[in-house]
Amino acid sequence: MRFTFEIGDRVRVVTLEPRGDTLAVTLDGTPVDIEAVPVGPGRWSLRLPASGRQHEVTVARVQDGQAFEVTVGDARIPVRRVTGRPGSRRGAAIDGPAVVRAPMPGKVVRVLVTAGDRVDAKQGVVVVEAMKMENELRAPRPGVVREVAVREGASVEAGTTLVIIE
Amino acid sequence: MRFTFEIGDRVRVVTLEPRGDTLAVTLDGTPVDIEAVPVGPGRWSLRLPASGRQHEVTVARVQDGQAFEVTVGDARIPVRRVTGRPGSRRGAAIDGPAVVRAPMPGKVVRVLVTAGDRVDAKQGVVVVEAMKMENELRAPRPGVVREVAVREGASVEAGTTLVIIE
Amino acid sequence: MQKLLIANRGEIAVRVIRAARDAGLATVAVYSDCDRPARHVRMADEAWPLGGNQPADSYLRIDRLIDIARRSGADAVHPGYGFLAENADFADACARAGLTFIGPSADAIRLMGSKTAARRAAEAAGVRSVPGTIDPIPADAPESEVLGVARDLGFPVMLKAVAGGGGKGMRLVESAADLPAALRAARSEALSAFGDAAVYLERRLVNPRHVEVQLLGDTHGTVVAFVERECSIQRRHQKVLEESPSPAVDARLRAALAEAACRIARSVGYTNAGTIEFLLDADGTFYFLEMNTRLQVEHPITEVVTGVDLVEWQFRLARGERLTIDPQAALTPGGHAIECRIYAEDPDQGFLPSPGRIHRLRPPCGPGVRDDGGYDAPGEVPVHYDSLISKLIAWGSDRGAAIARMRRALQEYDIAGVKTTIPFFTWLLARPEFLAGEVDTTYLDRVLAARNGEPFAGPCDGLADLAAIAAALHAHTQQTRAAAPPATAWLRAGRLDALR
Amino acid sequence: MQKLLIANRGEIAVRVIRAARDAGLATVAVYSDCDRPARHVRMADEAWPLGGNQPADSYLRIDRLIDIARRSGADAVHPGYGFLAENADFADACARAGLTFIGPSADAIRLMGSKTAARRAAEAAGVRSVPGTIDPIPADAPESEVLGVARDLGFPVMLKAVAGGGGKGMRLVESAADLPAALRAARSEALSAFGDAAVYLERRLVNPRHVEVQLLGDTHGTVVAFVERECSIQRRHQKVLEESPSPAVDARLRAALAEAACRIARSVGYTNAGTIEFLLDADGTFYFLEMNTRLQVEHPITEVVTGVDLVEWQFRLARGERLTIDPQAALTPGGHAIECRIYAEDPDQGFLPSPGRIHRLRPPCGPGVRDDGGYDAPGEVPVHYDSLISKLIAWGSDRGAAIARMRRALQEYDIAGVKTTIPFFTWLLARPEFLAGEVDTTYLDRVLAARNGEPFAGPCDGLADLAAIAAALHAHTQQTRAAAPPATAWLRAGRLDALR
Repeated sequence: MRFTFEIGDRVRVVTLEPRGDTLAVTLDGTPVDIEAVPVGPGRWSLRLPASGRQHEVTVARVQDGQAFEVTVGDARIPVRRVTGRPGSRRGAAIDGPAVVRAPMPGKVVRVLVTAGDRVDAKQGVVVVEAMKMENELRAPRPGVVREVAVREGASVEAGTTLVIIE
Repeated sequence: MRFTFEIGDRVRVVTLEPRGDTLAVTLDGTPVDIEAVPVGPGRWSLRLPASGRQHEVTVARVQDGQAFEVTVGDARIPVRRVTGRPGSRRGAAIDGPAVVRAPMPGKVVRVLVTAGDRVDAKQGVVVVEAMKMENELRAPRPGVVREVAVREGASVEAGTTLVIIE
Repeated sequence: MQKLLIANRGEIAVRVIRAARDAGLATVAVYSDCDRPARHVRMADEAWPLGGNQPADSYLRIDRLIDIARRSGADAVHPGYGFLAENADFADACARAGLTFIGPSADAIRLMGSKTAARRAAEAAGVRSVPGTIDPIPADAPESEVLGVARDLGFPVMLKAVAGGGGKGMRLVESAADLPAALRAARSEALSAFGDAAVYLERRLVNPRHVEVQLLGDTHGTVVAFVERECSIQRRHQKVLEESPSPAVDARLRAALAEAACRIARSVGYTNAGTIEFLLDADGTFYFLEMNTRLQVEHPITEVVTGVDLVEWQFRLARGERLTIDPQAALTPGGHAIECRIYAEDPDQGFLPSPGRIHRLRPPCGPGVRDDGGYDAPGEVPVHYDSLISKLIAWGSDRGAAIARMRRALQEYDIAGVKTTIPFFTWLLARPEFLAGEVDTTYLDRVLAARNGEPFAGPCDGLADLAAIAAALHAHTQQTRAAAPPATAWLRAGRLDALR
Repeated sequence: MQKLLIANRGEIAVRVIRAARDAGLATVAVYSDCDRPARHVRMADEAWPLGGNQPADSYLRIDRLIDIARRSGADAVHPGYGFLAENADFADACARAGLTFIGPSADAIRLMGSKTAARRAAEAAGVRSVPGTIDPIPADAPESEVLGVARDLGFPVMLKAVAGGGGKGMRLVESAADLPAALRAARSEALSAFGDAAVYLERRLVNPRHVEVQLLGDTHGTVVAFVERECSIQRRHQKVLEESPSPAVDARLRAALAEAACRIARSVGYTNAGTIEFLLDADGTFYFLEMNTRLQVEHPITEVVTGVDLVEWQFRLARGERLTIDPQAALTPGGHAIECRIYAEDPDQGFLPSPGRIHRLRPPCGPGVRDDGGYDAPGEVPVHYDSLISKLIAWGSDRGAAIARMRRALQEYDIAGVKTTIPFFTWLLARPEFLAGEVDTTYLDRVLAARNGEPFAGPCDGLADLAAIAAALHAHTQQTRAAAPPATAWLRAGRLDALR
């Protein structure tokens, strides 16, 4: 089985193939000597037999489908699964539109962009007041604002689409 | 739905009947005003609205089928489900043979009973050495020893039948 | 005192229930609708519904709390912190209902609750306040008048709510041009938060530290002060990490702070637990800032360095017992303690609250570590309240040992389902300025601004390789499971066995 | 010292890994086959397989441990307790391999490991031993000779293994008639446990207490003794609950015990951590019993009442640092501490070991509570080793406060999947003799015998009603779920909603 992931700005390809009672692992085409022991739901103890290095890792799906948060020791690593047709753009991420959603019920205090604006990753796009605090929501990646779906003053529910970036 | 349980030496009958979004509960025929909120797998917060009393309870099945261990606060309460045909011996426990099994791998050091012996509840029947200690296994209830299934000196696996009491 | 109603939720309710149990008191929890399955409810002997979810509909409902106390037969009430803890009307209502209010008198709450009255009380007791306005500036005072006062003090000035607390209605005003907008904002915030738009002005000290003194007072006139707490690590005027003792305070200054704090408390006949907050200038001059007439969030670090259980003493003092704590021992730090406030917030999204379901929670344990938490797993951090999950306290024989322990404990902390401030603390505890103890109340906002949103715990390259493999294993397990419903994730994963 | 190999498993491996992390040392765990997913393995920076499961095939394999140390680049080894902790050959092997052994010298282990040699050393240092044989009784000494020695001492006598420890090869002999059988049993047990059938005899004191003194010694000749630990609560010669200080020891006796312990340790040039065990007679006379040349299970109670991290000091002393602990402070108890050993055992089945899968584990937290555990959930208590899950330590300003905290902590402890000794401790902590501190080493066996298997936490009638309802809800949820596979128990239960 073949898995392609985007981590930071790099793409990594992992294959897992059953071999007897175990799985053969490759990373970017190179066989990896690694021991993975499941120790709970979404939790593994990974060990590199050559060095003895041991890492407890947890994997949690953070959105429907393609995004995971992986913790390795105390590092948190966002991982995005890429499911492009093999052979088309091999290993490259398929960048669909990025949706900025309200993370909790609240009120839109300020909208900082308008449709057509070019935004950088981490640039603030909307300020929502919730839990008695103003929270600036940021663009998850660079792009162009396709749509601003709310007005200032609007009450929003958790999950409401605020801004769409392409 | 009707449930019959043996707790200590008493039998209790609980019924649960859907009524709108909630369940109507009776205990031994009397309606019970109780609020049960699930707070985890096998875990409930029970509250008696009349008195405000609150008890966190956990329920775990301890053997296949009919035995549960229920904790209420720090009390541990063994509960045995009775599944007799309704109408036959209403509310009474159906006492099948009781099997004393090896709780872990070990060696049978002494057999304290022979077939045909009458035993009391809690009477020692077999001593198994395991985890570097001698452990006396006791009869779960009074009865007559139908069969002693092991000899002294035998190595046993966890779950091996040692003695059957009728 | 036999049965205690805890008029609060979350970790402080859990903390007070533990203390009540240690003291042999029966416990009555109260809860809003969404808190029915909450940890504090499940720990208590009794639990009674307040209804509602918003604080105003639930934990702030004095009428319902008094009614529940009556129905449950409770004879004492602990308010925790926040909610009604500094509400004199609640203390009065308890007294009228014959309930022992675990805290100071309603009069003391009322007096010190007015920040300007408190400043006058401090001055009267011979303790410097931060230079500023003596009287409240009423809601209808014209801007020009306020501007004149600010000019007299000298810019920059701090604009604060008279009825304030917790950074609400507070504004830093750099220059005269900024004053009108800041005044409007502060008045409006103060009005909505406290029902009182009156404000006052203080001179802005240059990079002061926040140092505070915990007090206990009995009803026989004795007041004891404890080793100071350093709370300069603040984000937008909110404390996020506290430690005791302060790296900036020596035994002489400690004695002077304690003496000043006791003088103020005695002058107003203060009883039970309270805290006097000071600003400490770079030259060692300290100024009275305000008094908190309740248990503070950060009280455990004082407990850990002095061995005194402050909540137990709150019970005893409320019963009229005499303070028997040796004042010299209370001022002698036994080692060093640090507290990190573990919030359900995403530090990589500007500390955006991250309420929701906690799937997994394993607090750190072992030597020198204390976790005062309000949740277990599965559990739900509601959107309606402060998102504090737990306070993690580390103790060591000295500051370095306490920091090392805290790093170890943070590494051990396992929370899944919500984002937390743990990665932020891991970063902070490695900052050279923090390690040197050279911080002030502006430090954190400055360094956070300079980081400009850079993630706190991003991928190192080697770890990213492992993350990719782990994600693949997870996806593989999930996909395989999909074809065979009855197996749980765990069993299925167990069958996958070791890879080599 | 940069990288530490921990030659142990379970809670003590976790404890040492925490201390190593606090001290900035890299950690190397080792594991038997069944321990691959164990907590100590997952906490360490590196993990290396020993193979096997039985101790003799795994944690007792000196050759493999030394090989792993070499391959991993570890430069120090901590043996924990049990396994190889008191094995002089292991200490020698570490030294030969250039590894720092965190413990006393191999010579000290060897000397004090012979119980008769240790008794001679104590006598030479001017400390009374329990009256008994000076020299070992060889394996081939005829019964008649042993009987003569026993008659000279006076029955009842204790028969013990010279190479012994932990109650193995130990027999109480009430009369001459019982001696032959007891001698055969003790010799055979001693031979199989220690490879040495030599035994010795001690007079049986009348209901003595077990009191012990923790020591630290540096390589510069300084030895410091700590506040004593009371360990009289024993089941079949195994400690199950310890406390510090002892309710039977005053400051004068404390000083005398410390002085005696230090004298013995100095006379044999003892270094690093060790413990001298005494029996304390009803009249206040104390007798040297034996020395444990390692960290003890119950070391945390000493840490909690003195603020000294014993494992950290083990590292420092092994590095050759000088002891800088104030001897007077070490002998001054700061409050009171109790430890309960939480075993996977079923107290209602004669403390039958209850290994297996831990489904749920939430240790207690909050003020005055420390949990030193070796497991998390899901986790597996293997059949091959001691079944200690965790050590729960409660601290209070006095003994009553510590007991109250311990009861609260036991109530909060949530372990599902295996039976534990928690219900037993809840019972014990309410016994009037325990509350009065009036116990001796025979106390627990006597009261357990008198109970005759009565369950420790049985149903009260009101709770049984609740249990029946809860069991019905559970069965209902399970049955409903069976018809709808994809829902988890939790979600399904959530849909059941509140009952009224």
